[in-house]
Amino acid sequence: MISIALLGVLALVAIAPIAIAMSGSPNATGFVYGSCLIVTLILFLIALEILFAHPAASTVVLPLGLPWLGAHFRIDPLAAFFLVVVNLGGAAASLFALGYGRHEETPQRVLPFFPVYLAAMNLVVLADDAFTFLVSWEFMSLTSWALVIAYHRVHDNIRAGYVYLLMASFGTLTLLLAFGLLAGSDGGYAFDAIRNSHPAAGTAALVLILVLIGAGSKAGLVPLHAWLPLAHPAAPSHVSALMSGVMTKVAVYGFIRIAFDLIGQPQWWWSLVVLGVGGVTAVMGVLYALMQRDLKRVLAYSTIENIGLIFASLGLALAFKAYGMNVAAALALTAALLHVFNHSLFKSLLFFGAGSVLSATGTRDMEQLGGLIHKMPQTAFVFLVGCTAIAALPPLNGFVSEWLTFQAILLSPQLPSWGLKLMVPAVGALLALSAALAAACFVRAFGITFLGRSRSPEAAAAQETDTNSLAAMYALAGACLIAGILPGFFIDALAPVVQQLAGGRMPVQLGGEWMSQWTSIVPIAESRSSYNGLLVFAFMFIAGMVTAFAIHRLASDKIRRGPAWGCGYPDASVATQYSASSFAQPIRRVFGSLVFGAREIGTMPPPGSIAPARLTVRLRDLIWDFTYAPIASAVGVIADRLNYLQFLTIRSYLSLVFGALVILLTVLATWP
Amino acid sequence: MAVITDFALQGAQMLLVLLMAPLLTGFVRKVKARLLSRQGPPLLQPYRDLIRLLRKDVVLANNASWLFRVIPYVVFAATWVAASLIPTFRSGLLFSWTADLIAIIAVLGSARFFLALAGMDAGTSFGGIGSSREVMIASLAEPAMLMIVFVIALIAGSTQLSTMAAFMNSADVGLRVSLGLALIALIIVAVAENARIPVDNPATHLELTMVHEAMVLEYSGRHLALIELAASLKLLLYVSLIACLFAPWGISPAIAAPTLLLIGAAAYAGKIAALGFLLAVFETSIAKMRAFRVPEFLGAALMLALLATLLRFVSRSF
Amino acid sequence: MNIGALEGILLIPALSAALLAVLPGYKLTSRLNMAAAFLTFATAVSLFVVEPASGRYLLVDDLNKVFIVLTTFVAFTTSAFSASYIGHEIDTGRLKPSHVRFYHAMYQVLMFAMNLALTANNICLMWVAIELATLTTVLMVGLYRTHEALEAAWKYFILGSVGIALALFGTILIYMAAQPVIGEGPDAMVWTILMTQAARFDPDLLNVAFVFLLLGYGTKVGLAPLHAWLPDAHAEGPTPISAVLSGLLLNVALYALLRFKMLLALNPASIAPGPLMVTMGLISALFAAFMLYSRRDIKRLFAYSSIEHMGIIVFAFGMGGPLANFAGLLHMTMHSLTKSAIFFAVGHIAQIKGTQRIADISGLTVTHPVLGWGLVAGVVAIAGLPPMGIFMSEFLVVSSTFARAPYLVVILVVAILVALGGLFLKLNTIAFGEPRGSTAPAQASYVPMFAHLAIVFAAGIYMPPALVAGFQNVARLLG
Amino acid sequence: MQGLTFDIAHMLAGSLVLVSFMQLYQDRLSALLNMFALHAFVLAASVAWQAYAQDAPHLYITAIIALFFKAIVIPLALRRIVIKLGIHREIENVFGVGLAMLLGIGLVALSMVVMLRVTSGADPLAREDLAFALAVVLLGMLMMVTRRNAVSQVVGFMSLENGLVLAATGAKGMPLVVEISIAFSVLIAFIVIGIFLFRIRERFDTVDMQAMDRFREEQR
Repeated sequence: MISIALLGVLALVAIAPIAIAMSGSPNATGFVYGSCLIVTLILFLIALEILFAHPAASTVVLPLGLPWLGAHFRIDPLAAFFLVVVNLGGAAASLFALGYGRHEETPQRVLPFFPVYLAAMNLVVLADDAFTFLVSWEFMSLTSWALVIAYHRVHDNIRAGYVYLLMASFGTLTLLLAFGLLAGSDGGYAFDAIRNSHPAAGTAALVLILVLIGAGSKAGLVPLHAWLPLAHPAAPSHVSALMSGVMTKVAVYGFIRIAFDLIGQPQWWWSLVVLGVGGVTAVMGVLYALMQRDLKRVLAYSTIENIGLIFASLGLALAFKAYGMNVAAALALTAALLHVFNHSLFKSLLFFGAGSVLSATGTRDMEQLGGLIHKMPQTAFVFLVGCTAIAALPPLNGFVSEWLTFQAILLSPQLPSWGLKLMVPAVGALLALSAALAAACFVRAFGITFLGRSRSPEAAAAQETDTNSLAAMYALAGACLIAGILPGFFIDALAPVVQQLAGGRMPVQLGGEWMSQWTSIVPIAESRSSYNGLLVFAFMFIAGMVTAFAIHRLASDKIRRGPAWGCGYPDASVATQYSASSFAQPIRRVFGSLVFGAREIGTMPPPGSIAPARLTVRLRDLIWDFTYAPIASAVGVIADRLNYLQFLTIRSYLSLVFGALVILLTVLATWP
Repeated sequence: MAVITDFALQGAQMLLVLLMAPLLTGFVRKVKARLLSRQGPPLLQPYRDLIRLLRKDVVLANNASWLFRVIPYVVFAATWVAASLIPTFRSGLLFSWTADLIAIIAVLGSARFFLALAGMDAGTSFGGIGSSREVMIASLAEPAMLMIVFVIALIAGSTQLSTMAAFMNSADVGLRVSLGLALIALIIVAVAENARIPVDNPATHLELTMVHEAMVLEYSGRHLALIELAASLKLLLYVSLIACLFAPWGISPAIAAPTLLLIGAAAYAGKIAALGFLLAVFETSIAKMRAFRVPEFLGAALMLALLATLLRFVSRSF
Repeated sequence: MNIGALEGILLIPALSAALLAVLPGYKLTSRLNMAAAFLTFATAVSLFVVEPASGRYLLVDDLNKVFIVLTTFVAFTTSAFSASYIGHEIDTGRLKPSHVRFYHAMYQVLMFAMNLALTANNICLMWVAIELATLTTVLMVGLYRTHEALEAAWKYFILGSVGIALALFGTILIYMAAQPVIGEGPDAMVWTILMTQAARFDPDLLNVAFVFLLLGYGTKVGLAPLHAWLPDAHAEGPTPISAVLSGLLLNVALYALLRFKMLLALNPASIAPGPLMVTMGLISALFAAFMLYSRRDIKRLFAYSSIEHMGIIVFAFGMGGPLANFAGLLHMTMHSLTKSAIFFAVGHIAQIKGTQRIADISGLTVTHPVLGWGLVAGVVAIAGLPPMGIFMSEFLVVSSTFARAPYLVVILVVAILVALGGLFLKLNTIAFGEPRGSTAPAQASYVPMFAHLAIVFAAGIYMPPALVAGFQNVARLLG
Repeated sequence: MQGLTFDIAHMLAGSLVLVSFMQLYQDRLSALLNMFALHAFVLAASVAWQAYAQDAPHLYITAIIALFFKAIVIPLALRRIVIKLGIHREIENVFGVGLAMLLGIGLVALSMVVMLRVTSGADPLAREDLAFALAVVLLGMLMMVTRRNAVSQVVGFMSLENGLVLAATGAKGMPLVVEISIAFSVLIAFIVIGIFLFRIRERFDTVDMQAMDRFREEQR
């Protein structure tokens, strides 16, 4: 099994040189994405097979990497699950790119890196020793960096790539320190060795903090998220989908692997940190998303929000695990993993949609879009499905994982520690807030982009996207629906993973007699809480159909077209529509001054003057201003100060040498 | 046989809420008119309106898309399903486990999601106003509602409405500060969710003040009828939710004799009437607030609910 | 004495130097230069096959075998690069044939000096050899006779001479320490004998000696604050010499330091040389990392990055321990290969664009894809990103020392990160963005550059067990 | 070795340090050159004495080199340059002579402390000699960094190197001393030629170091 998986990865790597060789030829795009599609599908099936037939963890050691250690690879249920996520996303992206990739003007800057990027993400999940893990991890960053700067003539993209690469290396170095602590000076880098060496409490805590920083900076936890909204939109859309939908999940994998698997038994207060960070990240992310006017940037920020949700659930799982409440831990962990899966589905879908819009209209600026539902009805439909899913609305899949998270939160009274008892509901409030805001955010995203009237000639002239892209998007939309109405199936599939990490599992969902429990999910007990996506969907569907039928049959079914009523004001210009920023204005008023230091300066012309009234809004990214800007300026200042040393006279250089000599001699003279 | 009766009861519940919703709306209107010492429309006026609307043709804005025509059915179906999942006269109905309270709120959320989209479809400025204000209100009301659910669920140890109702009916509830706070918060949320004064005025078309009406401004004919019906269903839903959670007396248990069912039905009607009357009184006694006071109003609800979740530790039953 | 491989690696350069000094015509001489370099390399490799016995003046052990082979190999590839480079310089008239003759002769002298320094079994001989190497490079740095070149050469010369003097004083002190134990005469300068007796030397004398040696040879290694000559010498000399300086001469000086470190390590009463090296290494790494940001000259940029890496290497050896030493050796090897590859690329870039100003070079991956992406690959490697070899060594350095000295390692990590930022800040404008400057097709020899990069890449993924065994053995020697 | 020889060696070495001080004290180039000649002469004497004391004849060569090359040739050459440049009157001290002397004393003290920690295992002459040599080296460097003028820097470097030779000859039976002294003479020749070169080619209109540092990155 694992050898086949590695062969698949090898095949992906092998595509790159062929792509370089074929660069310039028109069939390169088709070849690369086609073969990527095939290979990722194979890997996806392998991973599924392992997950369901779940054989015991299979390992293999190749004579690569660290010479005396070799490269360890291992597939256990956890790895298998994330392989599923990675390769499903990869396959979808490849399929989408089969159509989308034809719009590239410089394909040779994308094609060689795309398969290697996929391979790197697979390797991170497969790796079973610190070195292989970190090599793949950083290689993943490197290849995605190359993809981010594919459109390198736009200066912003270069800057985005720069920030991204710096943050990624920062994360890798932090993880490196973490492994340095885990492995010790004599270098027991294999994960087995790390598992068996039980670190002291203090060490373990430090490791957890380092990992939270390292993996968090990759996943986009506030305040380490700064690179994400820059880098994800800059890349080609199918790559953005991979980065947002899949790579952040690989980062989550890194956190889970170390925090739940390698460190050993957690301490309860760790969860305070993780919970807090997760909750804040969720709310901040979605608030930022609401303020953006760049469609892909909205999606990137909403990724941050979902990552926050995932980490909050992981924090809960840590808390329960710390107190040995395995079933509760299993519930929280299932919620997290299910959301990992769901988010990878609908976020890829949404980025594909954004990509189609981008290639159809040539802009990502929502203020230039509008009315696309008439021009690209199918894209609009799948995008709507994605929005409904990510807004956590039943009967789609986003709601299921969110619901499970809430169920886990409701178990918090059983926690012995008072800090957690009080903290968890507050985090719950944050998550509820972020969920509601997410709904608002995607009403805005879909409404401004697809509904209303076209705000620019480009939008008016848009065409429906190609079949390959549509196929990819329909596939993902279908997956969203299935995961939404048959969640029990997925929860049971996650059972081995959860068993491995939390030492417990949720009750079996499928089965039970046909009516009462069938297809409904029951976290703890039926009297406590249950949800049946299928029936909710069926009820709404039937009710809607029956009403429609009845009304059309018994009452009128006639349609007349006319100008919009609008209280009798005819809106001549499309500019009178609500714009993206005006739509966000009420929420900006509520949260803006607190989070963004928002300033609204309205200038009213004096009566009689014909000057236009202006409203200018200033938003500051406080996190950037107070975290990153100071660091950057500090580096600049130090560099300038030290740079004087470049321009000294020889005599001053000699005096430096002399000074060093005298100092060292003094040290010797005063040596005990 | 039991299954048959179960089905029958579930169906009865669905029809009951569907039929009672306009009545409640009419009742509230009537009471308000009386309190303002007006004659007011007859009780059954809402039914007449609905039927009239259903007969009329639909006039669609030129720019309206297919989505605009689908949404009324989605909204109505979602609200109806949600409403029929609230125990009214009998708890533990056949499908009661289909969705717990959190899911019911989420189903309402999806109804609102689509309604807000509908507001933006025609591409008029009013639709935009309505939708943006609606989502702003929702972004505070939904978390508040969820926190209320948390309070009660943390106390009752369940989010299943039947179980919660049973618990609230049992002796070991006692009087708790948290529950009091939760009730106040729930009322605030209910007022906001149903676009009642002081958050919104269902009877106005003054463009600066309207929220819900602005969203549905472009609807006409059967579509409008469905949306109106959905609105009154929602009102009924919240009223019966309050009734079921905070006045669960008389709700007949899962396995019960017909007499108990009758008692339950009677009690339900009583409760609805009482609450409707209170609502009318409340609405007549205060004025509509500015749109940007609403966040503070709802924020208060959110804070109350959060406070309640924290207080529940200190406030053991006494 | 009979001529073995050991003498070969000294004689071949010496003889060819004499020959090249008289032969005219750069085509012939450059070929001959390559041939000689290759011959030396082949001879050096043969050292692994049959290890000749260490004589009284020359010695071979695992430690310097690694250095010798690395040196001769990079010398060979560099000679291949310099063939095409010098050709271009002649065509553009920056160099006259007479210069070239002198250049080739000096090149071989340099090889001779470095090999001698690496194989000398006598601390004084080693000193002489290193100083010879320094003086030759001084002359070559001044080759272009421009203001800047002469200034750089002069700076290098003065600072180098002071370094020479300090190193000599240290050497004398070592002799003074050894003399009472071993007795008068040359014996007290022979490495092999010194090592056996080191435990009985006078510790305080050793300490003072080490301070002087650290500063003397540290000047050659380019440790801050003794580094001042390095950036200018790299920037102003011919690019092949920059490659040799960064790739080899620094290593040779480092080799001398390591020898003396081993000597001190054998004497328990003397101070541990580790802390001194660690301190200077950290200072160099951090300082050089920050210096990258305000560079305007592309060759100076990479010269400073050499200082940074030397800092890392010295830190690794200073920390000691099998893993850290292994990492140090690996890092040194990888840095030599990568940095010389980068200088190969930079040399051609500067020739094409006709300038070394970073501001005048842009969008290289568009106009010259091979060179551009080659440079990108080189910078990726030098910045310590996988899958290149330097990532492995940095991984080992950091992870193996963090548990021992957390704070120091945090400083090191900061330095690495800052350096990465600086390098990519410059790379972004050089390799990407709208193309600027000449788009003339490059007549360049890519083979040496990509050969180096290929090795670095391969080492990052797979290292042959024989090599590993050798390194581990040396690491154990270094203690 | 008996007392007298010891004392003489000691005296010569000490006087070398003294001359270094006198160099520090000078503020005229010509006078400085004279002082340096004296410095080299004293060195020659002490080397010769060592040669006699250790009866190591090859050291006489070193002595002769020191005497002939350093005490006569180099000073004359430098004098010519100085005259040519017309800078024989000036010395640009970085800071006052007094402070320089103070620093010098500090350095001598430092070298004593460092060297006298050395256990008496090494024979006393070596110890004393080393201490003096170190002092001379440090003073030479001090001179290099406290003078702005290339010529005086050369002088400083040469006195530093005299210290080395002193140490080398002090080390009993040290091989290659002669070669080293020759090598250094070559080195110094290089430096002097360098100065000539800069002068003759008129690349630098003065030998003031700062003038040589005009060519900075920023100007490119």
